[in-house]
Amino acid sequence: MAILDSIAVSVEHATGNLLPILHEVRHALQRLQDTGEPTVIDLMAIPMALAEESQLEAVLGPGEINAQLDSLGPSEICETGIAGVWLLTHYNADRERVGRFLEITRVPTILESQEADMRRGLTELSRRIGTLEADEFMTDAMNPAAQGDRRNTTRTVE
Amino acid sequence: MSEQAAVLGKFEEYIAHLGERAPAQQGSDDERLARAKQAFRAGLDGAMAIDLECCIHCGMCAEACHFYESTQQGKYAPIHKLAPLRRFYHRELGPLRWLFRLFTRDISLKELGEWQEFVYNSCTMCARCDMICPMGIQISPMVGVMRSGLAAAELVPRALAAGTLEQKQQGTVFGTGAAELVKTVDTLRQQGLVVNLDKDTADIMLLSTAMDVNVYTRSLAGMVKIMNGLGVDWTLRSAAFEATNFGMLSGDREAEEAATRRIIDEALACGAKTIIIPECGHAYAELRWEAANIHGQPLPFEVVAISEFLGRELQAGRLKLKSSAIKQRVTYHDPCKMGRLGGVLDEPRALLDALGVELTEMESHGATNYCCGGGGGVMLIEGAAMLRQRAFEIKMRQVDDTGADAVVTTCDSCRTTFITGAQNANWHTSVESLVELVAENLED
Amino acid sequence: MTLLDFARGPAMQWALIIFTIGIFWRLVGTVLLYRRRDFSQPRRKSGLPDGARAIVMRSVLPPELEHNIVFQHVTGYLWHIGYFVTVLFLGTHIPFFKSLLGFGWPHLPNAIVMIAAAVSLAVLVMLLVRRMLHPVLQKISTSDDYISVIVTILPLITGLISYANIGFIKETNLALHILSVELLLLWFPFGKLMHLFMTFPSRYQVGAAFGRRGVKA
Amino acid sequence: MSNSMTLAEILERRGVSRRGFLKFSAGIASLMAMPPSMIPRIAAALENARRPSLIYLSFQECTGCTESLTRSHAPTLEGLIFEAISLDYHHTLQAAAGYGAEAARLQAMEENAGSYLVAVDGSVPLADPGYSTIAGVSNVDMLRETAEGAAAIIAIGTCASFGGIPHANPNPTGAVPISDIVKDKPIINVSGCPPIPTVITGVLAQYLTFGKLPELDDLGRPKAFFGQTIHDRCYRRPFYEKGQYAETFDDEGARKGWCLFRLGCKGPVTYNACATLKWNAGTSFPIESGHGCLGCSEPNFWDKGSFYDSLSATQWGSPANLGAAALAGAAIGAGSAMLARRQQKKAQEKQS
Repeated sequence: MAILDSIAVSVEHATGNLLPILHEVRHALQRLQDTGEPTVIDLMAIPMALAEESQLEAVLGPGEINAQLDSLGPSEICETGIAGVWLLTHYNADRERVGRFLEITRVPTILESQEADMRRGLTELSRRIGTLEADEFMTDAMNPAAQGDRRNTTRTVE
Repeated sequence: MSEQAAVLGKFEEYIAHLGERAPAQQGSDDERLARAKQAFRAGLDGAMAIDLECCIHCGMCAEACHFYESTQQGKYAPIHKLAPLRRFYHRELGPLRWLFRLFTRDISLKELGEWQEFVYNSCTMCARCDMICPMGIQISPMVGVMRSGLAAAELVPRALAAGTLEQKQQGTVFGTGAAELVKTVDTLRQQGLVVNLDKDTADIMLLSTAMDVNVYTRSLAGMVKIMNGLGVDWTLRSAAFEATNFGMLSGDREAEEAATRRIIDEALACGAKTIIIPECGHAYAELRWEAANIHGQPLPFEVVAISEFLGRELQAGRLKLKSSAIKQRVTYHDPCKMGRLGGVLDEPRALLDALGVELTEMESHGATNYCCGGGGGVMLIEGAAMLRQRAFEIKMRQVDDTGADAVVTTCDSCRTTFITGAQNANWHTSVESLVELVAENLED
Repeated sequence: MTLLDFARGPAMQWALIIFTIGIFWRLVGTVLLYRRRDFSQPRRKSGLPDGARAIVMRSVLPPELEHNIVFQHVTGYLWHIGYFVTVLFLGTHIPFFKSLLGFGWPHLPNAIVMIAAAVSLAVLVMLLVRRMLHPVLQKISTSDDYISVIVTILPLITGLISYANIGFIKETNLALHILSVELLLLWFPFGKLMHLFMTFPSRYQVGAAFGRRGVKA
Repeated sequence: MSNSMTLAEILERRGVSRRGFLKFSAGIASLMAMPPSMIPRIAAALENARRPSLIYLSFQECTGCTESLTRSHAPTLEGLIFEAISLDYHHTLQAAAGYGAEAARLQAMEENAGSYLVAVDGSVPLADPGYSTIAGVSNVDMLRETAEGAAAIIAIGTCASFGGIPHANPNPTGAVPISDIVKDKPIINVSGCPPIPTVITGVLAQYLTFGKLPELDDLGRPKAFFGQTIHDRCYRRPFYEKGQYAETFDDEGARKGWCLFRLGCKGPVTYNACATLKWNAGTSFPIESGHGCLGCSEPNFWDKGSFYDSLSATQWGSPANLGAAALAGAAIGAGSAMLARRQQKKAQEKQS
């Protein structure tokens, strides 16, 4: 397949959609500061050449926060070099890109812990505490002498 | 100049009554229309067909026509003159005739009647429009076909119809037959000129016209004097001296061919090797370019206009002229049928140059010359008087622009139109005949 | 069979067939008509040099004739050149000629072609209005003149609309454009558009005829 | 999984967090080219959507659409969408075969009478029902029988939507699209050969999310995906506007990624979402990889001349007809000229 590779395809900045998007981001950022209203831009819906996508990331630049979400495949949620401008990229289990958004907000909604998850978290935590307490009861009963060095006991959870 | 004007006055009066002798109408309307169509069908040919096929009605031909330019009336646009012929062609001869017949209306006698004004009164067939048409359409020959159609339908202006009838029946023009010729020849002989009349054989057969015999006798005398001076073997033949061809002017093919055949037969009879045409435009167009076709084969003799002949004699060195004899500033008017349609452009100018004349050309001269307005028989149609005068105004402007005192030309019709035009407009530039000038300035 | 398929398929096929039949019918039917032989003594042996010269030089008139028709000449050539530049050098037209003739040629950038098209359209519309108002043109114009100019303008208008993507959706615009070209092809042999072919023999004839008599026409 | 459970319950059962559900809704919104602001609404709608049953019938097809369906990179399709919809019958994917499989289909039809979806892949031969049968039942009968209680029918691929390749000239099997047979049920045509995977799941997701049929264009295709042409959303469009075209597949223009109009691209007249959703998980689409669009989502795309003849090349027939036309024209012309000459000769004799 060497022949195909030899055809160097250079894709110029063709679509010209880069600048409009950056202007839209700036307006959104202004709105965020004025009214606090967040904005989400779906980058998948806007045709851009390969080179333009990388240039967009270069213009916004890397930021301080790079969060990784592992659910139904990995997702990267990172704040760009411009505070308040977040780049979210979702992948599915086969590491195929599923969604790519620019979110102009204080913190992307997906980062916040969700009600349902927290409720479930609550029940899960109380269950775990429960099991932990049950372990301590069993050891006290079986081996009263070991009560003293509780600190370094490693327990395997059945 | 005044003596000429007096004689011309008498002649004009003659022309005024010419119309009364026009033939009465014979055919029924249907016959006349059928004959017109027959004339169209016979007159049209492949070259005209291509011309009619590619007219895009851009109207530029009008911008070259002196009748439109002077009147600014759309109806005088040259291509408009061919409207009936074009419809006839598309209905009867064109390749898509079966289709065009559905969408193009037929021609009618009434319409041909209306077209008389366009193909006679307002058209001298001067072919200036042929020089401008972006499609290269030759409108003037097709106006000739239109005239042949109208003639076949007995729709010729009265004066031309009368002239044609007279020439067809008596073979004479303006009542000038052999007897009148002999009378003029005798007067010339009394002035000491040797006039060869009816020699059995001669190298050159000289032609004249009724106008020369009656009015411009000095032009005839000039030709005789020059011929004798050149010592050529020439003769006039009383049986066929008339160069004017009313059949060609009116479009009556039969009359045209009869008059031309008479001249050809006479030339063959006297074994002439050359026919010289006097100062007459349409005669040159007829005899130089059409006679052979009427004869049906190339003519055994050469046909030359007098100005052409003298130019050649001058260039051959046989004709010697006194130069600087004429002081006036002069401009030359090319008769359309000699210059644009005949190609006789250089010889007259060579003659004027030899006469040492200071010639300034008009803006439109030579092949793009403006017509004087009287050619093609229009001079004889009194209905066209206004049109002629308006067209003549353009010619006057052109001459005045050159600042010349005199206009030299070599055609009776032009000359007459200039004289009458000048009288009507009180214009003082004089008009001279080239032949008379040459005759008066021969080197002894 | 959408409108576009119809326009690109059978309509184009029949338009070209009728166009071809019509053109050869009319050309051959005219050229083979009876031609009169001229026995008179010509001043020039062959008509070729004068005829060929007239084909080109009739477009360049002597000043005394030209100064009356400068307007017609300028507008005439302006829109003709604009029209042919648009038809022959627009990038998307070349494949049409390539499929018809088997070969193509380089094209001009769209910006230039669009200017040519716009100028050509403006001049054509102006000349159509002039044809209705000018005293001479009113007198001599026939229905053929009006049909021919409308049939010539329509492809230009639909083409510009299709390029500018206004009006209908793209397929309908393109279909209307192709249909208007087919209308032009259908009308071509029956109207004055035949002057595309007839002008050259006609100019040749006037050049040869006048040349035969020793005059440059 | 019985049909009573809602999607949310299923997700919980699978241990997918709410955040994961938000990501899934974002993916669906992007998939259906919905405005991102719709994500919360989609999430809410998805949560309590009932699980529709889907019967997938494959008739005269090449299994390309099924391949495409399973390649869909929509969020964990295998895991989730199918969980969301109970794929009760797919004779390529299901383990059961023969009467067992048919029994499952009939059972699903009874249980969800009136509310199950029928997805059909492939055209139906009418010339002779025997051309394509499943378990002895001809396609046309099976389609009519299954369509009886269906809530809606999704025709997947150009074959089911418009007849596709089997329908192409000369159409030996008398193949017809589904819409020619089923007249009384709403039909969603998801055309394309094959359709973009995400478009199939997008339509399913839209039905799942909003519980009703998507807005359709005049050919019955969901406007969300077939509302615009490839040309409208093509990233090479600026080259088309400037008139910069690739003349061959490896010339300077092609290397520079110029417009492929002159190499036969049918983008301007083809409605599909390839230019935005792209193929192979957003990697590329035909034009981006250097080949013109074939117009595979349009009816009769196979019969519209060569894929490499540009739109302006037109199908004007062959030089032979034009040659014949020229000869015919010339012959008639010559004939008319001869007739005219004879008339003229007669007129000239009478004249002189």
